[in-house]
Amino acid sequence: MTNTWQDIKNANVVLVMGGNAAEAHPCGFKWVIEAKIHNGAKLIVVDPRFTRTASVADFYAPIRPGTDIAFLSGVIRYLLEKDQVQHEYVRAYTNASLIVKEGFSFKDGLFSGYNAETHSYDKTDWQYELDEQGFAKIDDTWENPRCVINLMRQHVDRYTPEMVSRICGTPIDKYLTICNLIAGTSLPDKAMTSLFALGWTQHSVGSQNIRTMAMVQLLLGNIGVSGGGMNALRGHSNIQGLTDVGLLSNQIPGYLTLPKDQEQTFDDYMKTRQFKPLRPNQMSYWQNYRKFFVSFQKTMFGDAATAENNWAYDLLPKLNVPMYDIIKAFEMMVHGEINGYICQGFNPLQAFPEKNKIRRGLSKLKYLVVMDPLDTETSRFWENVGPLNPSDPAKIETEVFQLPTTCFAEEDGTLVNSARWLQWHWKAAEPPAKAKSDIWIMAGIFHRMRELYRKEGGAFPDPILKLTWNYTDPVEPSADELAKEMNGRARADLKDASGAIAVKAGQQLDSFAQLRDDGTTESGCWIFTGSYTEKGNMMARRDTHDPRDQGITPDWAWSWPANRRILYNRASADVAGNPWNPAKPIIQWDGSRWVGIDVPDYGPTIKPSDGVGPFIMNAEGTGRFFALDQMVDGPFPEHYEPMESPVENLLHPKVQNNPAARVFADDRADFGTPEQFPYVGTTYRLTEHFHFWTKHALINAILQPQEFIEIGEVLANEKGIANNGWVRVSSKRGHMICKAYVTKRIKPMTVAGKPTHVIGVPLHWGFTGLAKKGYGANILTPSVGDANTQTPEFKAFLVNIEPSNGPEGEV
Amino acid sequence: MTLTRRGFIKLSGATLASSSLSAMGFGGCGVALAQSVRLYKLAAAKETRNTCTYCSVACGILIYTTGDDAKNSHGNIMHIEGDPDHPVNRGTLCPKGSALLDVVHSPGRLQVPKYRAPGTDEFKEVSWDFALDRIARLMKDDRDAHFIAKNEQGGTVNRWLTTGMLAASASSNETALLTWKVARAFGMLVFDNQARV
Amino acid sequence: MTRPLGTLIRNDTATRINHWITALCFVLLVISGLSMFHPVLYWLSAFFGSGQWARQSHPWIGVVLLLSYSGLIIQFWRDNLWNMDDVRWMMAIRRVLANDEEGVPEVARFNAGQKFVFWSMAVLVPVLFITGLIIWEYYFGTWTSIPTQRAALLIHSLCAIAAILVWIVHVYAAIWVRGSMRAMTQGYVTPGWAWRHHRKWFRSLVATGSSGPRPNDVRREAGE
Amino acid sequence: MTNYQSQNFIRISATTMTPPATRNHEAEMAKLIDVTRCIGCKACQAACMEWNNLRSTVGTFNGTLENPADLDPHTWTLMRFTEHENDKGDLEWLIRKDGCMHCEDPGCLKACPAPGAIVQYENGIVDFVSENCIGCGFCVKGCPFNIPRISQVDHKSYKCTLCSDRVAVNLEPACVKACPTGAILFGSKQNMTDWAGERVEDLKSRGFANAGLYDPPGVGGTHVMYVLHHADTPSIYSDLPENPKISATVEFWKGLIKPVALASFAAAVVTGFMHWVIAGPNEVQPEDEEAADRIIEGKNAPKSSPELPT
Repeated sequence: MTNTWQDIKNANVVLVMGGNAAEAHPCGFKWVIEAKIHNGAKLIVVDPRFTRTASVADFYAPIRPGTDIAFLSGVIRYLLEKDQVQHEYVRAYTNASLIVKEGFSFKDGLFSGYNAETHSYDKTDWQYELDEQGFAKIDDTWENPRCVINLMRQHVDRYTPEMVSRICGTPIDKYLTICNLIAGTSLPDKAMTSLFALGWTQHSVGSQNIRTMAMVQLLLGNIGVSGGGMNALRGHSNIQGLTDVGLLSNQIPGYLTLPKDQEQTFDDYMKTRQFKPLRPNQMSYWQNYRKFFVSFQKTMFGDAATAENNWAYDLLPKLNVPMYDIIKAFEMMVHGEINGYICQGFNPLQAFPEKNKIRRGLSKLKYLVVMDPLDTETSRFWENVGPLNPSDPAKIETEVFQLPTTCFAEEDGTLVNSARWLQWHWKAAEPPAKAKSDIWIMAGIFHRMRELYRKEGGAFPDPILKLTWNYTDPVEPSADELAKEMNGRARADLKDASGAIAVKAGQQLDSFAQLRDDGTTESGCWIFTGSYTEKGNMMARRDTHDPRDQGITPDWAWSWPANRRILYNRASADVAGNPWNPAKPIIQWDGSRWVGIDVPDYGPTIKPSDGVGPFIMNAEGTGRFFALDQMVDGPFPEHYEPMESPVENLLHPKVQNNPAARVFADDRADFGTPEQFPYVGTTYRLTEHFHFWTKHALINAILQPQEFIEIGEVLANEKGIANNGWVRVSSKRGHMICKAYVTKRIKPMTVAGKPTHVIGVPLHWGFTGLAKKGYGANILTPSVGDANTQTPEFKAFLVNIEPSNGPEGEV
Repeated sequence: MTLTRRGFIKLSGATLASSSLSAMGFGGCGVALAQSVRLYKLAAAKETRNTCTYCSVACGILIYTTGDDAKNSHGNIMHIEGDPDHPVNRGTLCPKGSALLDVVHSPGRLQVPKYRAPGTDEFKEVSWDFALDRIARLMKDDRDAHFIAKNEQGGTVNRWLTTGMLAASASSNETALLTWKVARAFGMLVFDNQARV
Repeated sequence: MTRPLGTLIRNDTATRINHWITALCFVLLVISGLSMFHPVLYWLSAFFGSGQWARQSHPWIGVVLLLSYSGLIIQFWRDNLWNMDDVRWMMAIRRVLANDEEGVPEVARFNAGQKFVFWSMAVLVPVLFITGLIIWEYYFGTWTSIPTQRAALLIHSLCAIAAILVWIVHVYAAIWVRGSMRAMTQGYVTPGWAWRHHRKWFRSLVATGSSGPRPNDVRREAGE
Repeated sequence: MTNYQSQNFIRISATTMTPPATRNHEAEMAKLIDVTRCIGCKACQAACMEWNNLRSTVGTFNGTLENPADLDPHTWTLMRFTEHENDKGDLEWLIRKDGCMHCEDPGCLKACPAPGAIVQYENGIVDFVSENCIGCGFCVKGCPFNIPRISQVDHKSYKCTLCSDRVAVNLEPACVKACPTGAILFGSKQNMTDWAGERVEDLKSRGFANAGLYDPPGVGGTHVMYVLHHADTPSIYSDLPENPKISATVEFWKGLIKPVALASFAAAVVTGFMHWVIAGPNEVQPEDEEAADRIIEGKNAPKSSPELPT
């Protein structure tokens, strides 16, 4: 989220698309209701199903799963055509005026530089034209046809309302009503907020879905302002934190990245991470990358990281592929390339695509370690539970460890919420029986490994032996100590410009601005610097005051970065520093500095006349309509059909799917065709449950006891399926037998002239827990991910459905 | 009549109690009314501030535990409700959050370390030492056998691909940092979290 | 039971047991029923230990009553068949009430008043039983709609009131007509009692040489 | 600290007492359920179960999102869902939180035969006092909203208490606190009515011409009220009664019949007594015995006796 949960109340229009905020985030959704009641906001919901969010919407329109880019590109076209854009904002704060390199082009569904063999692009030409100093060329008059705005206009020109309606199945009148409501927020003092979640990410074009919306928001001047923003409603309590702390294949805490094979030296590594400004005077904050990296390495390896050994650069592993994500991991597993797997609070058998493949993969492991508070299906993947889990234990040679862990109520620590708040929580009771914290278990494994390497030697023991482990209690380091480690401290006296000592050696740092690249500072996660200072644990603060009552509580907990609550808040004021919306200012220029209710996302004393752009992390200082080479599948979003789709791509039949998506051969073989599987399946959560956890909670098991799918009345009649009757839903990859909920809330859509039916598959059931046993939705889903992030395409795939006699017929 | 014997005894007990109150006369009305409202159950419970474990709204919660933390009092979590001070949820909780008590005390909570040997069809309880020693042994053997120090071109890569890890989605940042340190010190790259699913 | 010589059997042992089971049930039902009917009578539930017990016992006693009264019906229905004498008897009710039964049509085993009690109960008991089932929450609470149950409750109450009134008449008649009580406790009446109150019955006994409660040769009687 | 004493009751079932004249100045409280901002998430259901330590059994999918399938002794509130297509052909998903309405004139209390089993506090809460409940189920018949449920285990009647324990210490009910979207509010009845008025205005401005407050006068108003988008047709919200009032059957049964019945019993007894006084017992006279003897003897005499029937 760029903004806070409460800030949603300042919106004039709330667009929920690519998510179902009311069901997945009910308590955050209250601020939508507040916006409606106290700010007269209109709530628009665009979703394949009439959801519980839609039940309180002012306007609802259906959309076929997987066509959001077409819908939103059409919105961009509408805004440009009607000239309902926030002109001043677009000119000053976006890259609309910058000129794109000659070689870049788009034709018949492909951008320039495509290599059909590797399914990837050579992105050299996805750049600006640069002048002699290396700055991007600019044409403020927008007359140059190579201006970003003109290329974008040309790119979206194909997305006429008729085309959008044919692709998305959204009736034209409904679509135009929504365009009109959205366009109303192009006024400087009006804002729209975009609330989305996995409804956008879980597609083979997931990242581009979000980019398209971000482009809409930039056109409307809705980024950085109160009541605006791009608000990704994250799913799990600390998935933001785990991402911030870099628990992803290619990440280092604080959005630094691990080296690749070709970056053999530290200098090679830094070359692509310097982020030299692309326009004069820009902050291009990633220029400080080296400081963050060196400070991180000092945290990891302490004295063993020196200037001489390039800050222990070689102690980090290097990547030979973009990342070893989950889809790749299980692809390796089924091919016998992985021997051991550790699941920490994670249930891949239920959560990952193509469940049968996951089971096959797990069955090939030598050992599986599951750390969890609950009895997960994954830890019992070897059990025979009939058709629900048809394993043969005798043939599975995997050693399985099921380790009981504490839960939230039994430990101290911080979680990062969707709005980037780090909130401290306190232990309320002891864990049951012999359950232990994840920290204790990870430390236990580490100590045993380190002992074995000390005693026996072995492959490259250096990083293990040199890892910093100077905790007061090495067996179970305290959360406080680890939090301080992430904040970082001075390793030597730090002097300011005048030569005075600003921070004494050993003291906690106040800000990442204090980090150095000479080894005198350390920080486990630079974006968290300031969270645990000499003043104490800032994340435990509980002051609820909210200046201006605008949904910013600066002294409640702590928000990264730098306790900033609204990202890009410089863009809430015009070029001269006056708020676009005087009724809801965030920061403004008072003649000598930036003042307001939030920490400026900007140099606090940079004058408006200096021409420094508000998007300080970007090298050109502006928001990007043209994404340069940052996306693997194109600098502009383009509509590609889901990997399994009932229709051909109306825009370019030859390029049906995302051409840059990575698809493994055996996964491709598991894609079904519309002839065999004519209906669109989409998976989702229900508000009564949280993934596969709450089926273990009695109340939730009572509130939603049994697996079912949702099907519209028209298709149900056609198929002879009765409400509450049994059905068999199948995809190329597997099938499930469950109850049918025949509903008016799913209606057939007309796509490319044909009726298209959607079947909704809630995902919460499995073979452990208190609820009735079920298959789990991922028995159906395809193993393919978004081209950029490899997020599985759970939201659009092909299925068939037939009436069934129930589970007895199956056994 | 489906009254079981046990039920009969219970009912008789209740009858005795109520009849002795009402003593043949004008019902038990006056006596019972004085106790008509259930006692407020949180009166002396210990209150701990925490954060809901489910979604990323991160609602503030108040966990109520029995006992006053005295040495001999083993606190039991008996109620969880929303923290009215929390700026986002302001005391509200969704159906998952309102039922947090049932996940804390779920019969599905794991109690002891268990181990399933190859080819068998059951979990057996084991000691922590057995589990962690065995895990370390398996991991070291695998790492030693499959660690890649140099790639085919002779470049230093120092990676271990044959053991992977999935990090949690509800564990704390502090757990996350420690996990990162351990996993990367081993050279692991098959490393992911729940951000995408 | 010993019976003084020369007396007549009014009710044999089985009948008397049957009657008193019915009577006991009825009284218990009245007590428990009234305790649930009007707050000022709630104290009656104390006879059952508590309101809960009174509520719980009431329907079961009702079941027993139904069975028991069915027994009475089987035994008495023929002697309670209505005829023109009963009409005439009713016309002469003032004389009956004045204890002057001379000139009133001779009465067979039962007079019209007794028949009225019998038939009232024969109607009320099954209606009470059926409506009782409908409102028997534990077993049948979900069998019928709530409006049906409300109607059943009302009918049950009205019938119960009627039954109680009939019962009061019955009890008073037993007290008023001396010798009647003994007829139902010890089972016999003197010939004079029979002559006074049930002359026709008396004559039929004498004629067939029966000592009661029914003439000896029923077929002949019926064949007349 | 949380006990209500007798002065706090304004109504007690099956009593003939006059409500206490003291403590007559406590504000009436009310819960306002704004159906138009309810998302049907069931947080209220979960919070109710958690606070009141109630757990029904894990049921099965039943063709709706309503779980459990109905109110039961462990389910004091239940979300009811209706997929309603309006005149324009647009779908409206009407979601209503069902549960005790805490009527000003409670039908359950009127029907209840057990003294003190159902009480109404001066703040308007209608509460069941289980200890006094006899399990007759009359409250079920008395209720115009079909709310109370009799336990198959202890044969007692259960329903929402409006968290009388929380309200007694000046907290809001558990469902109210939990509601994520503020669709359930709690305050004085006056305050809730005023706020409902504002909501209705907002809804009318959004095109719901028939928006309104559901506070049915037939039961004297309720202490649980609804804001409805279509207040003209409450029945589309999962059969919310159009004009609920205590059934005429119940009114008759618990009204006129009671005194009339007692009076008629008394009259019957008195009549009997008076008859006894006036006419006295009907005793067998010696003449009767003699007459009888004569007959018997006649019977035993030669068969020619003319008096005998043949």
